[in-house]
Amino acid sequence: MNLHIFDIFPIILFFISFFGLITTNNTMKSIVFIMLMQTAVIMFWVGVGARFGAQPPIIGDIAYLENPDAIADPLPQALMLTAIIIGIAVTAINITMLNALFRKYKTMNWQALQNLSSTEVEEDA
Amino acid sequence: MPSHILIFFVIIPIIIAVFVYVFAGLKSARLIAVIAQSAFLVMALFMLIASRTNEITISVGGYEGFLGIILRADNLAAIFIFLTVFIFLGLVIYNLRSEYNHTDRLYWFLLFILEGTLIGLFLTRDFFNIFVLMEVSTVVVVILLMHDRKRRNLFAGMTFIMVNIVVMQFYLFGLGYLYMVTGVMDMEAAAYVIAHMDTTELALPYALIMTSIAAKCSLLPLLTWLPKVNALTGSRFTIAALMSGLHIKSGVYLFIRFQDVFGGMASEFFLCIGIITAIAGIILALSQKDIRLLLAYSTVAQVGLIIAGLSLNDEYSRIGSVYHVVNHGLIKVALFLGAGMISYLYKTKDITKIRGLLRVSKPVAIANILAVLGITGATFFGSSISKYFMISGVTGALEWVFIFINFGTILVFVRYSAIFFGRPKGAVLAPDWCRESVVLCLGISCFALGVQPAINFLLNQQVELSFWGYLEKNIVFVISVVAAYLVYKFILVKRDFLRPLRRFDLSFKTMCVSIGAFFGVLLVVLKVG
Amino acid sequence: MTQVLLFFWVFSAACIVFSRKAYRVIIYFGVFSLITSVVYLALGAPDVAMSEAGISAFATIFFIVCIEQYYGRGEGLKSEAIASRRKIRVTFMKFVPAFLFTAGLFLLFVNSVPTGYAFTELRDQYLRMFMQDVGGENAVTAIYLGYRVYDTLFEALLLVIAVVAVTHVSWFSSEEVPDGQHSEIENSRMTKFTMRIICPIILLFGAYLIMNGHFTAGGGFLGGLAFASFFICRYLVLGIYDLPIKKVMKMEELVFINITILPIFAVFTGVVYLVADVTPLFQNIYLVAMSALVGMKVACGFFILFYRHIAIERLPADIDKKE
Amino acid sequence: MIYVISYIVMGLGLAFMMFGILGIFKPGKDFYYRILVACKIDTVGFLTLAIGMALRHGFSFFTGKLFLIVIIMMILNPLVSHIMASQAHKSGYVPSCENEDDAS
Repeated sequence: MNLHIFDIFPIILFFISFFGLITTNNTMKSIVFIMLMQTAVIMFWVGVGARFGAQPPIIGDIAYLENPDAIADPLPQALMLTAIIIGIAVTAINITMLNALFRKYKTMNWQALQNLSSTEVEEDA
Repeated sequence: MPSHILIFFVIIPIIIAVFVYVFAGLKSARLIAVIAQSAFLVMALFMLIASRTNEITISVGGYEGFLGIILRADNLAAIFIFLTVFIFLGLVIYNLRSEYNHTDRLYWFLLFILEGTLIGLFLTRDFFNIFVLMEVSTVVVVILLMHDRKRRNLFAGMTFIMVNIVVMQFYLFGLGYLYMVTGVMDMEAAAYVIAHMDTTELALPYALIMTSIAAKCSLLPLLTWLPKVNALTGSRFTIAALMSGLHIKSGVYLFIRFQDVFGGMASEFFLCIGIITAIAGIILALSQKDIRLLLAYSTVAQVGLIIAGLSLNDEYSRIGSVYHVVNHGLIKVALFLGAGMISYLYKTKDITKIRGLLRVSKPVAIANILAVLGITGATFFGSSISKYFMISGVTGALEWVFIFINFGTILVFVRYSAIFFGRPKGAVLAPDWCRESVVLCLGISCFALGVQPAINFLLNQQVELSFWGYLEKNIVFVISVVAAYLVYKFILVKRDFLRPLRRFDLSFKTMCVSIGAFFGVLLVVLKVG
Repeated sequence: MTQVLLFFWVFSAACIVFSRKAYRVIIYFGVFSLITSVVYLALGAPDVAMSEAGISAFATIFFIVCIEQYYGRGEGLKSEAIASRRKIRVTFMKFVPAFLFTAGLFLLFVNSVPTGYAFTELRDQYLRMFMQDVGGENAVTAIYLGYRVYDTLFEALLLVIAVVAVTHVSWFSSEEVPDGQHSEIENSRMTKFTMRIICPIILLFGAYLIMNGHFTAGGGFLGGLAFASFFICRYLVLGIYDLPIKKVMKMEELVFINITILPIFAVFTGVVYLVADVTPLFQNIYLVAMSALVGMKVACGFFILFYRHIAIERLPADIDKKE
Repeated sequence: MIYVISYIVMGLGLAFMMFGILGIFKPGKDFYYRILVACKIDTVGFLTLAIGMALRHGFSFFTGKLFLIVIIMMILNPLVSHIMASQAHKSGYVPSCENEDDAS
């Protein structure tokens, strides 16, 4: 076991939200938990970048020459900007779908939604 | 061929998409799109030829080293791109004469966007770029699946997209560890670093990444999402064909790439998983009545077979598996488009009610027969050769397992072939010549892939069939067909004992549990072995 | 210090997961994302921190709109409380296997974490090269708009598709709110007066972020969010509705085409790279133009997403029945 | 000298915040009371803290930014509290102490 302090908290959050995903009955909560999972992963990435130093990578020439090792890795940050935007876009789609489902079936329970929609499929066929 | 052309392989479909979207009022817009797509096919062919001698590489923006994103087209990527462009050309022509209104504009737009995304997925060698492209393709596929406003199944679509997001979080987490350990984002560089490294270090990133890729291939714990999505009410058969024929192949492609990067860790595990998935897929396919579900579960079985073949660590098996991906892609698209025509003609999707296709429409029936013969591995067809190579790498009991899986496939399609014979009940409609020709072309192309020059050309390797081995394989095939017919006639028709499996389905929570279980088991296997 | 913040971060997340009521989830979510962005800042990622802060505001709005239907605007709170109290004992036993499963996975995960052995060559290379290669002083923006602009292209594409998807998947097929439905929004005179002062400042802030994105934290995405919130404030507080959604969508597509074309000519063909040694002016023009395009794109996209949720998803169900 | 003053001012801000938080959790009070106290944390506490920071830092670009933030906070924070309280009033929330007054 060889854990950095920045690792352990994202891992805990990842599994807490995983626990939430496998226990909750509420669809909206599932969407929130997926967002939590994303945040955990993003935090992990940012932590990987900040392992050797946590100075923001916004530099002029002089600042870099003074102490290059204290600056955080810019690559994970740039990647995580993309990941955050992807996350919010997908969440918006999910929430819209859930809204439509709620309009139709008047429930947010996973099991009830599954039963209702499967009976509808049978009628269709 | 200049290497800058690789970027245009991604840009051209997007430009076509925007063109179709903007000029939707033009009547000839779709015709122009088809012509552009044909030209694009020629371009893909040129790239396939060019990639035979040396791989084409470009760093986007021309940055040195591994600073930018690197696109590479080797032979494997070129094969996949050619397959993609070919299948999309077929789909576009298939849709050419359907009615065209405001919402259909969106459909065409998304179709071409999906093409660009998939080509980008095959070209890129950057780990994070793969993540972005997989998310985009997932979202596009979801909208395409629920395109029909009136009859769509929102619940299944939502489950599909949410499971995919959860799985992608596993991928991103694994990528974080991979970046932490190797310090690069490029596949070739990562493979180089990994080759000089202790495997126990890599167990965690490998398990996380492979969990997501196994879910993308719809391997065992998650095998329900693909059929469920294919059988959505309100989704079109073209999209089902796309999902089964091509979208799932992107998962297989990534599987090949990542196994290369990691040097084939845990291949025994994936061999077992592949075989179990194949058997489970066959059993579930036998239990279905819906024509789409039957074909989709058959896809699950075939993908399991491909994954098993890729995990054998044998050169010939690998060639056979890659070739089987091409074969299966074409066959499945032909079968699904044929099934779409059939369900349009008969106005039903119940396979027990469709009879006498040979009397109704000759071209559709011929195309379907060609495709069925292709997927079962009949002599002279492409997939017989791919299956021959796949089996040539195994010996002993494992060979019998592969033969048994092929027997199961034959059993499924013996059941499916019942639709050709008998008399049609009730009125049927007249088919559309445009669609008929596409289906027929796809059926013939399944046959054409069995010709020796086609194999040598596609795989860029001089493969040789041993006459006696091939003969033996064909004798086994004939025996299996006879046995399958007997089993079907005397056991399956009499008693429908697979009926309880027909409603087999996993809820979202169960899927999450199975993702976790797959990850845990893989990690334990890696740590122990 | 960072460790303490991280501890509170996990604690607030645990509050989200273990709270029973859905509306509490949203309130805890706000707290959670606040702490998240502070931690990002502490870890040396100001761009990510600002994005998270902007994003969490929008996410909270989405969740509130969703849950508002669930509670029927005030009712249903009590019934849910009673139901949840009754269920506590039954569900507790159900949690035990799930908890054991998750704990097992967690232990397995923690046991096989690789020893933190990272190469920092790529980081050093980026920090050394980006001022000549791409320009600007912010390495994150340089990577986002220069080295990995190919990713940014697909990200913009995803946002376009998300807008299309939200419009397409929604229960309501119409894209515009029917006339007379905007009147629900009413605010006190004080609110309106203050927002009239604040709105231009928001606009100014957005412009600052876009223009200065390659020198300090910020950039196209955050500037776009600020622009979007300007239009949202106008719609929500002042009740001005002069941006028909169809026009915004068309504009978004146009901007997306520009986002595709600009890098093709600037980066894909290597123009920026070739010009790099000659003049940094071109680099700065490219960066600002790209930031502005991304900002416009994000502003359009988020305005539509927000507008769909706040105005259309909340309509009474019988206004536009499609099934 | 200026450092000592700045620390005293910042400590004062923290004290305001602490009292505010104690006030929020004071039992037996209704929503409007809590809104009032919460508003106090944001405005008074933050303001004092910001002034302390400005003093600590001296006159520079950073202080200008801080000044801008203080102005915006001064405008926005009371507004937010106002909106919350007025919406609570509009949606028909009746404070519990009013009922007690009626009873006595």
